[in-house]
Amino acid sequence: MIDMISCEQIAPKTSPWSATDYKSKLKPIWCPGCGDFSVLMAVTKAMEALQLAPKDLAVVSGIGCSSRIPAYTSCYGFHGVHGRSLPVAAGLKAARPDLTVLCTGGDGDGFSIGGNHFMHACRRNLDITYVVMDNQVYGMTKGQASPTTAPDWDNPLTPGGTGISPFFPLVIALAAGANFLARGFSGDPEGTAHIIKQAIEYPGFSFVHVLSPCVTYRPEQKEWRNMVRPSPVEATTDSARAARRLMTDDGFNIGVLFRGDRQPFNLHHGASKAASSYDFGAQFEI
Amino acid sequence: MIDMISCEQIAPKTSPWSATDYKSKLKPIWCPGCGDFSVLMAVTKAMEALQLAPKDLAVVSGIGCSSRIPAYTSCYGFHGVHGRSLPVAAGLKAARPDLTVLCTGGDGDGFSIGGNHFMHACRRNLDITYVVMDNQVYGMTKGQASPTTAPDWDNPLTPGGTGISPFFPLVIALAAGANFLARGFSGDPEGTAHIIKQAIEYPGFSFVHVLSPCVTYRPEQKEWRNMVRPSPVEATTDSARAARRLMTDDGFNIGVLFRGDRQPFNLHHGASKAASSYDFGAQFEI
Amino acid sequence: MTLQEPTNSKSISIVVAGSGGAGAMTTGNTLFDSAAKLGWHGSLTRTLGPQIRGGEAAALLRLTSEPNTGPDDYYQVMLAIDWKNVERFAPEIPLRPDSLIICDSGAGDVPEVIAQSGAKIVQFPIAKAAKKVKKGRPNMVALGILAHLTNIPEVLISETLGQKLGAKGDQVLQTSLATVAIGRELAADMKVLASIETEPLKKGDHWIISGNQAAGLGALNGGIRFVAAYPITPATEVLEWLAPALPEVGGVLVQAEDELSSINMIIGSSYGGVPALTATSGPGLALMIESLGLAVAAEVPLVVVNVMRGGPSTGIPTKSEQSDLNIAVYGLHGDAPHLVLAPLSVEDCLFCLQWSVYLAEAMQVPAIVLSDQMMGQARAVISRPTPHDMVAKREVAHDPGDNYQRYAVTESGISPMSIPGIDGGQYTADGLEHSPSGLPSSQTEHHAEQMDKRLRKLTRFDYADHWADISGDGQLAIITWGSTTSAAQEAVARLQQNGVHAKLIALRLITPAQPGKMAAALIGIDKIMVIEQSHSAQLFGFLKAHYEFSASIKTFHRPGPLVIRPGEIVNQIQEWS
Amino acid sequence: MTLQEPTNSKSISIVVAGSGGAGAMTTGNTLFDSAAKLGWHGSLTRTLGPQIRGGEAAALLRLTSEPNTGPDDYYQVMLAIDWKNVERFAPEIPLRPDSLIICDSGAGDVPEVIAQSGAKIVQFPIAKAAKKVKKGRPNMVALGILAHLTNIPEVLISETLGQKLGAKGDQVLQTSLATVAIGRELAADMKVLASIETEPLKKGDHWIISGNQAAGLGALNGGIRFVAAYPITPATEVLEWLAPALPEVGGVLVQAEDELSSINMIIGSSYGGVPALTATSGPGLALMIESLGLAVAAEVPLVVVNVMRGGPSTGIPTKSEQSDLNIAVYGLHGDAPHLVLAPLSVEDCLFCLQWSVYLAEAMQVPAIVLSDQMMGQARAVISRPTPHDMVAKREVAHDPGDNYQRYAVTESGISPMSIPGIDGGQYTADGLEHSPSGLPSSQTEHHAEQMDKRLRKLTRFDYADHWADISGDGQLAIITWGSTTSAAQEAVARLQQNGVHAKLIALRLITPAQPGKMAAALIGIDKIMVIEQSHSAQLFGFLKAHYEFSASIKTFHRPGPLVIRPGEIVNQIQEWS
Ligand SMILES: Cc1ncc(C[n+]2csc(CCOP(=O)(O)OP(=O)(O)O)c2C)c(N)n1
Ligand SMILES: Cc1ncc(C[n+]2csc(CCOP(=O)(O)OP(=O)(O)O)c2C)c(N)n1
Ligand code: SF4
Ligand code: SF4
Ligand SMILES: [Mg+2]
Ligand SMILES: [Mg+2]
Repeated sequence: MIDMISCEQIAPKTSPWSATDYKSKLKPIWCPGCGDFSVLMAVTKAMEALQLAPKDLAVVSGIGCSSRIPAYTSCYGFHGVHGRSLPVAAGLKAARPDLTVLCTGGDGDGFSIGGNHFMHACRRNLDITYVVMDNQVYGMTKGQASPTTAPDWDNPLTPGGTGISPFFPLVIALAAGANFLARGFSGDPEGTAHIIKQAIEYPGFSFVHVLSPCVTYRPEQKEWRNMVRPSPVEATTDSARAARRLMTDDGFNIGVLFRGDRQPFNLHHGASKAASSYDFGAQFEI
Repeated sequence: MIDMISCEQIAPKTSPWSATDYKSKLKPIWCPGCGDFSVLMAVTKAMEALQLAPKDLAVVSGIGCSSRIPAYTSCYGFHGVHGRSLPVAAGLKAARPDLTVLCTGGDGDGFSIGGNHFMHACRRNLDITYVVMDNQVYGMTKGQASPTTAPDWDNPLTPGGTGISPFFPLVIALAAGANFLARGFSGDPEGTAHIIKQAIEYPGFSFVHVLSPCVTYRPEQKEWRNMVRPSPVEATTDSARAARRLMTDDGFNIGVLFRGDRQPFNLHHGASKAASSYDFGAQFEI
Repeated sequence: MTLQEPTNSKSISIVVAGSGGAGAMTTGNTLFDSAAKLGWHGSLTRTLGPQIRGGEAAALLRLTSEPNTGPDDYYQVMLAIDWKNVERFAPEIPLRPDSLIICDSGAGDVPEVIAQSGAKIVQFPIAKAAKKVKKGRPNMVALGILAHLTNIPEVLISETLGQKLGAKGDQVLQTSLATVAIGRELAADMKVLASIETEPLKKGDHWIISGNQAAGLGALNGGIRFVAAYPITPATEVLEWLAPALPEVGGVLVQAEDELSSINMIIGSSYGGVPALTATSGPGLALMIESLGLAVAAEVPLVVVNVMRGGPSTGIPTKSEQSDLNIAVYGLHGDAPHLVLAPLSVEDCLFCLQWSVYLAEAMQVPAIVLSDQMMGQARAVISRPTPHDMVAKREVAHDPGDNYQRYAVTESGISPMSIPGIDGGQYTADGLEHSPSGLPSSQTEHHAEQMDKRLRKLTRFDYADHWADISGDGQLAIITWGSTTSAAQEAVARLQQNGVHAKLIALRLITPAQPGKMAAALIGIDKIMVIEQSHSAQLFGFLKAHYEFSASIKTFHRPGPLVIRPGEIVNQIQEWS
Repeated sequence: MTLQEPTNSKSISIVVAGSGGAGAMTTGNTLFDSAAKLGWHGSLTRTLGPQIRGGEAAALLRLTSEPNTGPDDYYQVMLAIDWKNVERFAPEIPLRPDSLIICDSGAGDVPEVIAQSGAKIVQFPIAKAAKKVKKGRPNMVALGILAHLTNIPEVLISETLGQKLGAKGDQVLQTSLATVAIGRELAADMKVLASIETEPLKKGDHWIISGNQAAGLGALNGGIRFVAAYPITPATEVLEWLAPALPEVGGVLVQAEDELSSINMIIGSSYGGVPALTATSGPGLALMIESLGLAVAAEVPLVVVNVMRGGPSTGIPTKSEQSDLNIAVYGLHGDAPHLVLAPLSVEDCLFCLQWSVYLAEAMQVPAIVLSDQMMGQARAVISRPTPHDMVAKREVAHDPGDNYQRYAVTESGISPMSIPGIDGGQYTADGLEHSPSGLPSSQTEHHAEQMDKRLRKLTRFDYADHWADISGDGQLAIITWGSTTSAAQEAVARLQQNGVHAKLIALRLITPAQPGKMAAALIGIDKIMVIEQSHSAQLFGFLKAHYEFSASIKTFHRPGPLVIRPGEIVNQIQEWS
């Protein structure tokens, strides 16, 4: 495997919170070797790097193997229904801007049933980080094609393959207006942690697309570790250039790929009046 | 107003079907001056140009002012629920590939509640034509912001504006894999008819984005007739070039903008065996 | 809170009809607001076609001397500015031989659907008369005629129009008033039909408010500080009222991309400790069903206001029906106990919403509140409401300790809830079945104990006497709900005058059912009539499934859009007696 | 079709348990298939944890000498390859003092939850013995032990394993058989617990099929030619069975992006004249609710198979519960009459689905078919089914004439439907209320007549005697549905042997209710017990709302995942008598 992102020390040794402090004691249901173990590690390492108190962190997800992640952390977690993690995260962030909100899930959850929320979350640009563990399959339901699956992948539900050209999450996210785009690989938890850290720090909606193999239904994805490479160029801030790059990208360039300059969604917070002091009745008086 | 697309004769005078044959007798509920009247005209003119029998045409829509269009044609119509026109159209086309399926609707219907189906319809690439009447507002529910509305447009539901950057339907469609992209303007029904005709003829999923003013809630859109112009360049077949063009486009270039080369969705039709002759029981025998 | 009994009161019901652009609604609203200034009570509803602009429209007013927001049996006056498409809504406007039809002599024959009522017809050259004033409009002539018939002084009309026109300025006002005066002149020879003498009103004693506005205000008073919105008729006004109000109290409204998103946004907010609400109508509620189940399982409080319209499917978006009771009660998959409530009137939208927020928060459960188009879009005169002290107060695990269990099995069924930010209270909220600490579990005992707990917290709660408004007494009981209540109320009062004594039970709390309280209310009752506006008698079926009745029980129901009128109820009951 | 009464029959129930990768399911399936080759009937279900690979798992077999796919009261044999996490599902495996627990002597003490049953414990060095064969696996030793106990000859085990291994070839087969032989040796001194002697079976006389496969085949036989699919546990196998089958008969399956899409895709197909279906479970059904209302209003036939799992919300995806009755019956907003059906057994999935397609198409209405995890994922031995002639036959307006009215108000309530391609039959299908010709209308009369018509077509239809399977006779009746039926059936047979006579009414048609037929079935009945697997007694509530019962009526219900067993029903009834 190639040497991914230079292994810089992402948290000082003396820090009060270590990565394991962000892990819960619950044993994951994942298959041995599943890429999601490393993504969990990357997430906790990113948290260590940021030194955020677990009580101020919320991890929100939908349904799928990958979406099981909240309960494996020691943060506040929300394990919602299939495909609706981003609206939950949006409501939480809008109501509680003081919290750090991480939204997580799989390619089926995020791009198939949840695809509309994905687009609109990019547009809305609340300060949320969205980490998708893409294994190009529905793991939890035992191996059907997801939007990122190659059209010729044979499986019981669409024998011979779906025949549909795959969905490019980063391209869609860019087109929809996401402010920060990156790709990670579960085989490199340190590098992925560093990416997630930057994503959380970046204002507005950040999307981190993580290649995370499903060893059970897509064992061929073990080869990914020989295919990924650090993105040969620096992250761009120009969306047209990013579009061209992402549209010709083979899906294996790892790193931060785009940093936009849109302002995060303005919540109009900070009214001074208490409910009781404001007389809503006046408008109805005859 | 500028001279849009050169007014070529799109249907020979001797043809059996004239545009009015495609119109029903039902009086539209639209406000006087609504752009959708002209889109209806454009649709019927396109049908005239194609000389398709109304019995073999199906017009499918969701809910909204624009989505009322099916019953104003003399074709088979389907007026479904809000945001779900594309799945209805997909099921119809997949089951009945012999029919010409036109899907229609508004910006709220198609890009807000229906956004996921829009993306996935682009990917799936069934041979359907999707015409969206974009007025950058929810007309039917009396004037709220849609995904294409400018962020600072004041309205009762989001006073002062949504603060969210608008959605670029053509960019998303391209990113999602649509095979034919065009923009029309209701003020030019002839030109729009010509575009719709080409869209119907083009194999795979075609998306026609039609600027169609809402004179009641967005009276300022009457200005659009002074802002539109024919696209200065020919339609490209290169998606990266199209992406760059569409990302820098101001939204007023009219014409066919992209023609892709993807094969339409293969339906695996044409099994020879009748149900009775195929013995499904054998696999269960002990 | 008990029902008022409006007997011996004066009342006049008036329809102003006209095709789109004719300004019938302006006439109706101006008359109504002016009448309210004079001391009239009552309400104004509207019937309209699907058109955004144009199309048929009618303002349906009832002025009453005592508080009453229900319909009468028929309209004493119909004023038609024109007759276009009147057949589309004629059945919604019952007229009688003693009614008065006033119309434009130039508008052609009175359509048969109207004329067949046998009402007296008076024709005036309305349109022609309007032309006497430059830019004068026929609807202002109509207003003048009606102001004369209801004895409303010019000064109040002028005041009302002035407030409405506001910045548009004096010129338009003068034109309007001149045209109104012409109407008065036309009608000068007619007998005044209704007049009222009251003490001069104190400013603020009375409000004019719609049910949708009242719902918004009630929610705000209850503590709602986050709203996710997706517009839909006839619920949009709840959201549009809240949009500018929320920021005043530090709240937020976010427009969502669809109802799947809006329901999950409010779940997110509420999970974060901020009481949250959305408003919708049938099709939107249908889309929220899956996530309402999540809120039940994860025990996240929230309120969904569902303003009912004609169903099924897109149905009749602009007209009222009480046919979403089933989906609200039974719509969730699995066994998913939750609250269903329903305001009984425009005014009660205020109390009911505030109470709903309170209950949802106290029990950590979603509440579906079933309002309807009729009360939601009605404008009504109500007395200045007295504030309630019911405000969202969640049982929060402020000090979660070492082994915090989010879903602890408690006697009340309510488990103290930790909120992000509380140290040591971290847990994962889950729609999967779980152990008391919130870990996913498919074990029999966990499932059973959590199911029991989620039901128990609802059934053990003390709803005091708010579960229903009960009034009157007798051996016959009427059970009803929602906007049908006011007609039932008037029917009971009328029956009383005829010497027939009936008890009215108007349900504000639909689920959980209150069999003990109902049994107590039904002591001595031997006949029960269940009244509702639905094709399949949903309330009736619900009552049979969840209550035991020893009395004989009958249903009187029909679908929308026809409202159920007091006289019909009186007839039904007299026929049965 | 009547229920079989399996009395005087032999039966043995066996659990094979083991943690993930231990191969308990392989042992169970091989034993079951081999037993079926010998002439045994019965069924095999499984219980498993949420893990995809690994995690606890158990195969639950019952072998019966007569056709019977229900559970017994307890397991005569439990074979544990190991004890990992067994406490998670112990309550699902009732054992008794006369049960036999066979386990690995090296696997540690028998866990208290198991040992407390008082069952006899026999320990073998299972894992150690397996090592005698190179690559030998403990689960094959277990298979040998069980084959001995059930007297299943080696040749059948070999045949079954050979079929399973197929291409993997001889080497693995030889290893397995050698390991199985070691198991037989270990158990050689034990008494054979069950054996059967039958005529040699004719190839094809019996099938092994799961409820989900049977549902797929029934649908295909009924005429389904389009399927839109979104995977969900435990319904996926219906879709995965149909995927390769449909193209064989010129049909198509399309994978949708979500359930909102899948339901609308099948609406599109059916509107186009091609009978269509989707399969889902609770959360997916919840997402389809809005569009099911559209299918009701626009009168588009379709079938949704809902394979129920534990609710609410995500609940317990891998385990069974009968708690989606309410959403299926009442979930739609507005008054939206439609069909709800439920197969009564694995075998009945075949008939019930075919009938559902037939009914939906005949009445142009959506049908929701409630299967459940228990029968959907059970593998059962059934007799080769005889073909039915019920095939989708829609009333098509082949010759629509001049003034075709899509929603003509007919006596039957069924209006001939035009299909795209038919000249002159053009109309717009609409979820808005409409006139008979399909034009949008908000008029009172149109609404009323279309509502009446949509209800009438369901209530007037002749469902023959398929609405319920009725068997037995007596003064006490059991009403039940779905997979609980087989236990009730066995209970009735056992009661009969005790001299207690009961009638069993197992409902296949849930809506529309059949009050006339029910009343006829209940003549002479003075006690009714309603049995179901739901926390809130949904069937009981439904019956009270839609039927009149003069007999006294009681409910016996509990939530999943515990199945209701025949002995429990017998006890309930004997206590009441
Ligand atoms: C509404 C609904 N539909 C379907 C499902 C079934 N389901 C659970 S997880 C899943 C797909 C998960 O795929 P992905 O998000 O890629 O996660 P992975 O398991 O691959 O990590 C599906 C379809 C569900 N739980 N809810
Ligand atoms: C599920 C659901 N949510 C909301 C609505 C209300 N609704 C009807 S049309 C519409 C928006 C229409 O906007 P658009 O598609 O842009 O059409 P336009 O009226 O502008 O042509 C909305 C929100 C509905 N009918 N169904
Ligand atoms: S099935 Fe695939 S995605 Fe799921 S836990 Fe196993 S390896 Fe991971
Ligand atoms: S409201 Fe706007 S979009 Fe709707 S009919 Fe009127 S002008 Fe057209
Ligand atoms: Mg996946
Ligand atoms: Mg619009």
